[in-house]
Amino acid sequence: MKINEENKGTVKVIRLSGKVISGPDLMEVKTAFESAVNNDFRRILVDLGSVSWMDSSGLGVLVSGHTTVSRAGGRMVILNATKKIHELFIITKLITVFDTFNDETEALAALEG
Amino acid sequence: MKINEENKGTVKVIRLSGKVISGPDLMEVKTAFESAVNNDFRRILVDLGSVSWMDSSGLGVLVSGHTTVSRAGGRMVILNATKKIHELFIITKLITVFDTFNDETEALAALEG
Amino acid sequence: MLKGIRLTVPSDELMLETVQVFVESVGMAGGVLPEELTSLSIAVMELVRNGMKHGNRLNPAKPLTVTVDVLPGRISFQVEDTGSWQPDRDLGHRPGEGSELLDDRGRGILIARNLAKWVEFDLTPEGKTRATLIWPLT
Amino acid sequence: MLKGIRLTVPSDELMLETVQVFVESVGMAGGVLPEELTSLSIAVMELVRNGMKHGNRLNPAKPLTVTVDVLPGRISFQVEDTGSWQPDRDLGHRPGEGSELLDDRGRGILIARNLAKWVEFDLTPEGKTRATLIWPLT
Ligand SMILES: Nc1ncnc2c1ncn2[C@@H]1O[C@H](COP(=O)(O)OP(=O)(O)O)[C@@H](O)[C@H]1O
Ligand SMILES: Nc1ncnc2c1ncn2[C@@H]1O[C@H](COP(=O)(O)OP(=O)(O)O)[C@@H](O)[C@H]1O
Repeated sequence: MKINEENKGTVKVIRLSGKVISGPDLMEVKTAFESAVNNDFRRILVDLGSVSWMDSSGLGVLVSGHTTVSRAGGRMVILNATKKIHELFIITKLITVFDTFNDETEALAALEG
Repeated sequence: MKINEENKGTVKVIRLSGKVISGPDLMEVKTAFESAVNNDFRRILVDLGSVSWMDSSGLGVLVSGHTTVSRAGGRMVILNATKKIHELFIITKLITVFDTFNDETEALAALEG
Repeated sequence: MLKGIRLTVPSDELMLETVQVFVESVGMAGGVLPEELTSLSIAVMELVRNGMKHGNRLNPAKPLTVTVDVLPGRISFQVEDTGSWQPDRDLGHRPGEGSELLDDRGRGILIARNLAKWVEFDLTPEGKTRATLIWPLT
Repeated sequence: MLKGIRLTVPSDELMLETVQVFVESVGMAGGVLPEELTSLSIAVMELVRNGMKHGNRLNPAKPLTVTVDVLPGRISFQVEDTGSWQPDRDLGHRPGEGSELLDDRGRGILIARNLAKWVEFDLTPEGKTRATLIWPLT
């Protein structure tokens, strides 16, 4: 897994790539959410476009990120979930929790709104 | 494994790529030598530049190709053996049997000569 | 038909990659479609991680075994750990519902069941936890 | 230290790919340098193919087992088939010399020995052929 962070104005963009699966790497993702919130970001865009693989632990980290951001009064949206990951969101009913977009401009607009 | 054949004048070029290892694929290589000789080619250039892997069975097929060509009064040379494959030639002393080149023009010249 | 394929590894997270490439490679040998190999291994690996983590408490002295049989029309994967857990029929834990929707755990079996369609648990004759996953070959 | 890693497969050429990815992946987990993984698996696979072919005559009912232990400074691979072959100390067959130079077989153990430096054969307590290959970790 690789994690890449970028600031777009008031939005923290977290781009994940590769395998977001059980293992020490996942701690980094958890930390990315926490430090974004600690650094006063309240708008988080998570780009999953290059994620080839996600399992229940990867999903768990997204859920805990969502919780971290919501508790701080912020909002998290998801960009470019592949077909397979979208399927996981449906299976686990997380689709009712996550806002997902396939277009970065739309996703950013939703966060600004 | 992939096998690719090309005629350069009186020279039959056989280019192998990928894993030249034990398995049904190797039959194809054996056949390539035999049909080259049956089609009256006496000059064979074997390009191993894209071979990522070779084991004793792959070596065995090269040896049997060499034998097939020699028996027909022809000559076989080897082009672009990678470092690892060159090492296998040394270990098995086949280096004393095979003519190896790293430059296609030189290899062709050797065959013409 | 390929029968009697069996991998045993210590319950150490270092071995997960080995188990994963094993599952994908056996799936390939057994005729699983290339585009389905990742789903297959997500599903099986959820059970493997559960066995290592919950069943064997990541104790490297405790073996985790995956047995595979390629049968007509299907591949069967059996994951055995050294615990003696047997879930209630409905597993008790429903992360897709109510307050558990936002738990950050508890989706493994759900994912395995939905990807593989058929996942059941029982105990081996020796009383150890065994998860069986059947993958249809199309 | 990773001990008690063990893969059993039927002696079917369809399984060779699975054994190969297993060997490379265990090598990786055990700390073999990435650039050495291919040499490692060439070496081990020569022994595996011998066990399947010569020891088990490619009979899928006969198991081929690879046992791996990651030890301090080295990894040990043991390849067991169901035959009871034991080579003469010098193997009898010297493809690098004389008329055997142009045989199209008989280079497997030579390659394994030269890549791994340490390859020996013995019989298991049950009298089955066992090849042991030691790969140093640097
Ligand atoms: N092999 C096992 N041995 C013991 N308990 C298990 C085993 N597999 C699953 N469980 C139990 O079932 C629960 C749900 O498993 P799962 O859906 O995979 O989610 P998670 O592992 O993320 O908690 C686990 O938390 C654990 O309590
Ligand atoms: N596991 C084994 N069981 C029985 N005979 C074996 C075994 N491994 C090797 N041999 C014998 O040793 C010979 C040399 O093996 P090897 O160097 O690998 O070359 P090859 O397998 O190409 O003949 C084989 O031809 C076979 O007769």
